[in-house]
Amino acid sequence: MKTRGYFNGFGGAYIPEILVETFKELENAFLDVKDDPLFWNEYKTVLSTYSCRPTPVTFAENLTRYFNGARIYIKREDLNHTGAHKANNVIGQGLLVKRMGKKRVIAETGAGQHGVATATMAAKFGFKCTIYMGEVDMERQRPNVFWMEKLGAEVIPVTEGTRILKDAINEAFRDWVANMDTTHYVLGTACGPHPFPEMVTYFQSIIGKEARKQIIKITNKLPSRVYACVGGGSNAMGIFSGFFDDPVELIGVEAGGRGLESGRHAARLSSTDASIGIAQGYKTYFLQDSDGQMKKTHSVAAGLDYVGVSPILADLKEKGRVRFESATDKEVIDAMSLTIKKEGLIPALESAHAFVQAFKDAPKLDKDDVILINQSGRGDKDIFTIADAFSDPGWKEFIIKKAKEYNA
Amino acid sequence: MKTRGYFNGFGGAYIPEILVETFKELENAFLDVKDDPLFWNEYKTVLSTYSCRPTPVTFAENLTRYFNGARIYIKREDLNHTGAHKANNVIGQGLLVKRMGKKRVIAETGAGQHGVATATMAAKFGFKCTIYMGEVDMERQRPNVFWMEKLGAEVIPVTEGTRILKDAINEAFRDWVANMDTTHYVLGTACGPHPFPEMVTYFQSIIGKEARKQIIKITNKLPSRVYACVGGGSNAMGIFSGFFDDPVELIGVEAGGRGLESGRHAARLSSTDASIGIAQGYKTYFLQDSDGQMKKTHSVAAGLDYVGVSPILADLKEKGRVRFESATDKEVIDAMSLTIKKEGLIPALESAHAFVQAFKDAPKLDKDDVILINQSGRGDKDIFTIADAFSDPGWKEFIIKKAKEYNA
Amino acid sequence: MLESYIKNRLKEKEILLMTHIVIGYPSFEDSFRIIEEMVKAGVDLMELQIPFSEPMADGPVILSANQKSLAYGTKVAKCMEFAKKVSKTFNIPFLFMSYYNILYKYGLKDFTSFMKDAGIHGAIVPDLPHEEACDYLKAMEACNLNPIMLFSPNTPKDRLKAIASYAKGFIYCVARKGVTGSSTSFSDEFEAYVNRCRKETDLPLAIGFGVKEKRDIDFLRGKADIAIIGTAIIKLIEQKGIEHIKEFIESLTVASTKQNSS
Amino acid sequence: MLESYIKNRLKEKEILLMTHIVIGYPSFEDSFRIIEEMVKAGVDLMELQIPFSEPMADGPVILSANQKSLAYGTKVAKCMEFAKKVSKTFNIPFLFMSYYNILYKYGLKDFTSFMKDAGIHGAIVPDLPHEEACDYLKAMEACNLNPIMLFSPNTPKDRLKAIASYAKGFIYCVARKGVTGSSTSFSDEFEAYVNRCRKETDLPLAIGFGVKEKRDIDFLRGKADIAIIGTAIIKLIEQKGIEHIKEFIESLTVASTKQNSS
Ligand SMILES: Cc1ncc(COP(=O)(O)O)c(C=O)c1O
Ligand SMILES: Cc1ncc(COP(=O)(O)O)c(C=O)c1O
Repeated sequence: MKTRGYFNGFGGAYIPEILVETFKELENAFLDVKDDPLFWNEYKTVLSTYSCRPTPVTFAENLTRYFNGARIYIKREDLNHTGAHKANNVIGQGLLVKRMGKKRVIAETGAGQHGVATATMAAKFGFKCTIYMGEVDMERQRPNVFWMEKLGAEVIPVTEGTRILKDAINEAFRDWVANMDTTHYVLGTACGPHPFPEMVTYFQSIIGKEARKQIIKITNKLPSRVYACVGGGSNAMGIFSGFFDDPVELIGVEAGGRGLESGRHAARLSSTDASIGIAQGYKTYFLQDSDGQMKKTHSVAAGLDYVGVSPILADLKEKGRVRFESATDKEVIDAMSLTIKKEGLIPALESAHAFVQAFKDAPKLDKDDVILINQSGRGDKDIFTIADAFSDPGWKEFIIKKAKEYNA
Repeated sequence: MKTRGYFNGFGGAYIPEILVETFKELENAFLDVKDDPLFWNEYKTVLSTYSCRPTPVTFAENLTRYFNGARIYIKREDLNHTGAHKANNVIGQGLLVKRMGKKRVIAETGAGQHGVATATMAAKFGFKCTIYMGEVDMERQRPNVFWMEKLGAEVIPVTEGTRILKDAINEAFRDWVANMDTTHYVLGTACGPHPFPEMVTYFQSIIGKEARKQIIKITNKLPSRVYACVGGGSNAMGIFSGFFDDPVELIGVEAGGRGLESGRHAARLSSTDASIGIAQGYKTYFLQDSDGQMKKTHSVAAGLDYVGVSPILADLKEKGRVRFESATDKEVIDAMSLTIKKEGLIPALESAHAFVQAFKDAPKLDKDDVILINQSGRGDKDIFTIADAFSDPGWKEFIIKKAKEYNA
Repeated sequence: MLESYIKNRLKEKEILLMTHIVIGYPSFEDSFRIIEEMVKAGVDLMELQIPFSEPMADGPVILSANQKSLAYGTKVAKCMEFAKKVSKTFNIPFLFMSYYNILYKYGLKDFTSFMKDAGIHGAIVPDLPHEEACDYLKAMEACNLNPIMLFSPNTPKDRLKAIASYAKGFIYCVARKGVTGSSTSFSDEFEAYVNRCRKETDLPLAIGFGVKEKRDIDFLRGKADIAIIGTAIIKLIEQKGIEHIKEFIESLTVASTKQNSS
Repeated sequence: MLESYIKNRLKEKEILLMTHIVIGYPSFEDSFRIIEEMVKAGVDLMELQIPFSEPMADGPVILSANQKSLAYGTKVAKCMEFAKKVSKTFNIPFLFMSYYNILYKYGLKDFTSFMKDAGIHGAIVPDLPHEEACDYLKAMEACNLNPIMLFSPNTPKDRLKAIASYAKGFIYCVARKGVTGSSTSFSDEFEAYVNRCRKETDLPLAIGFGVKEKRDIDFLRGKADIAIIGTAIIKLIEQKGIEHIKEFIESLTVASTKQNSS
């Protein structure tokens, strides 16, 4: 590889020897297109004809009034085809796969959004597709499993380890080391070995590029703050990257799960529970024990339920360029509920984390301040989780009835 | 009312006396904005900042290759906020409601899309909201019921009559005659008493306006044919209206259900089973018996499962301007499946009807021909129906397990 | 002539009573018995509703009666024959009530000829505003039948006048917003409404929607000419049985003859 | 020195045998017994895997052994003590095998000092390409330990040479694509791969991944210096028990001493 992809010591490519050539090829393909305006144009064209980029920025008038502070704007990645920002990354990698001449793609998925997006891209581009998904996540994101299968992808349940996102990543790597000649691993977030963090960020940077222009056009100024949830970090990197050179505070919100003190969370940069380590091919802050064994994480949002975090964000945290906060499961359900009722927007559980912190900050800000939240995805996929969170009796009754039909 | 809204004898406003004033007010509000470019601009702005208009036109490259005939393009109404073209109409009516100063909206819904769209609009605009939905439809579109409730709407199951769309319309009217001072009835399709057919068409015409420009820009010519499914007729009127003055064949596809010969369908203009009548406030072709009693209809797609049809379409049918076809439930599932696998697009069951006919015609057309299909909505909402159609074992197992949790 | 029948009758009674049934509910036999009881109890006129699958203006009780009658197999032709029979049997005026599609599908001319032949005096069609009623009005006119037109509390003055110009027999004043069935609070506001109606027509005024007990009729006495009871009687039949009709109706009309009022 | 130990041993045996265990699986006691059996059976060297929660390069059998060992409570410190004990007890060279995070978190210098002290000869770290290995190589060097580097079938010539320049003791040639466990079809192509490796290094070549039976070892004899058996033995223990190890290993190495081969 031409570079090792380090960001002040975070990152790198800790990969088995068998994959070294594959990564070299991938890095080359990426470097080829990275500064090629023609490629970027092709990328934008696909996203604007197949998905609906540019996605709008919506003024949340009712929430603004409700919190009576900063003016709240929302970048609408939920309007992407397949319902999340994940579409950007997969279309980008899909175009690279075509260039590399490979015929099969694999991916891990947590929330299922990246899996659905990859399966969709594979259908469109004519690739074979295998998706690895932790058993726990398959349970909580079942509708997405169904759609991946209907899209022609093989969904392989991962029954090892904690049976969530990180384990799915391991399994995808295990597939890749056997099949790298025909197969590209479409990693879904700004993590993993170089060049993934940089490459995924590059594709997701379209969010920030658009958002910066849009918010200035609408409000005539830069936002005071930009909020994004942080799982692996791709949507956050995507929107933040539009504002790195601006005097804009950037806030990444991690999964606080049952609360930081409970230990049942996935807060890597906003808690003191994580430490620097090397796993899944890269160096970053991990939630690990003193032996270096990865800990169990927890979040109501499958897509944030991850032990590691983008090495670029780890660097930005240490530099103080991005502030990191966490939101608990309960806060998330409340923020989601409020957003649905007040604005008619249904953020994904992942995205709702960003809303939590924005809602905490908004009342303390000036009415002149503009804040921007990245709504990374839509919450349709979360219906089972949300119905459970609300313990919705109508829903339960419906499911019980449906089950009876199936049992009959 | 200034006009009676007749289209060569179809249409009219057969309304109880108590509603006459309300319709006058509504017609006036509509006439006020109809030719006002400022209003249209406001309308477009809301749709482009809250939803993502213009929605793209996507080239279906794989389907084109597969059918080896006309080039197939798809207008992507599925990318609208809330997942269907219904968003256009509700936002338009919502703006009118604001002008009229009313504080509550009611709506009927079949597929649930119009209900979700209305509940969403109500949340955004701060209206109270009640949605009427047939019990049968509540079963088959349960996720949408859940979201309507979370959006703050009251969803009232309609247990009368055939317990589907038409019965929900009756109930909405029953609510309206009691509450018209405070309440606007957001009718969801281009049916019902004047000015609804014209007004809903007006709002949906944004689809055709955009689509005409886009397809000419992309292909340098007009399409040979434009396909849309027909429930009440709003998405069809929306896209067709862009091409009325062009030499373009327009094809509306109705629900063939279990087949026209079975009698279990909702084909009003493409079968000989319907006759002219007056119900639900307007005159059109209805599926009725010789006494004038409305018949039971059937479709796998709740949104097409309706006895009446837009009076404007009835007129266009008689004039021969629009060709009407039907697609059976089975054909619909197959076309949907194929579209998912080939293009990574998930049309709603309703929309998939249009695909069926396009797929029948495409191979017979020239490679030079361009055809355009309106994908009126996305199929996420149909997961329970589709899983059942495929008798998906993984899904069943999941539901049974979920039910056990709830029972415990 | 219906109007003169009513006006004559009003010389004897302060307020007349019009009742309503859904034909074929609970059965044709019962429909006949119900009418018989009503006539015995002194009802002055009756509307016979031909059931329709989409009775948009009706509330849950009448809606359900429509649906059940249809579910038992009621056909329009049979309803017509039934109406003919009762109008020949009982010596009060009968009116049809139905939604426009029933008449439209039957054929307006055939429908009105039949009515004439059967001795049915007029029809109430709640989903047919006069602007859509041209053919209907012509056909009714041709057979010398009474098109009963409707007023509603929010109908403006000019429109009341226009409606009245098409009406014959009497005017059906819808007492309030809403559908049939729920109760109406008869108030000063309501009185003002009736007065507005009076100004625009010389036809007798019938009040329907929510009239359900003696108190309501006492209120209407002196203000309106006819009280219309629909839902209340269907409920009575469903809850207590046909044999209670007479007693109920007599209890309503106690003190309604001129000589008894003082 | 490991390299000379191997080269000396190769004077007596055509091919050496390196076996593998996951420390603490099925238990520490069993781990000890397994080693004992292996040594008795004539195994030439052994890798002791310190279990890691994310063993990315391992297939289902070793993966599960890692996870179970951890689930039983295995800690790194205990693994180190265990390694020290066996290296003091048994007279063959032992190597650590683990993923880089284990060494990194322990502290590279502490880790290598301990190894030296414990008499562990070297380490295999499958997720540490030499470009990321600077600190590790320095620490190993400082303690005079053998960093076992890996070749893979798709490693190009230049890179083989580069890797070899960092390697000591021997080279671990990954036999094929994929993770540990699934079987490898040893073929002409494979032979060409080994020949490519030979050209770039004088170090002994060990072949791992998918070596599982006598046939495989017979194929490797004369081509490679060391055959590595991992998964096959874990399976054997799981299916038949520790008491079958000796018999199995002896069956593999039959005819592997120089004098017996003809
Ligand atoms: C909607 C949504 N938002 C956010 C995330 C978290 O990923 P990332 O941090 O890479 O944006 C996911 C992951 O699945 C997601 O589906
Ligand atoms: C996605 C979708 N398409 C089409 C329809 C049919 O309605 P219309 O014919 O008014 O477009 C519906 C109705 O619910 C719908 O949800």
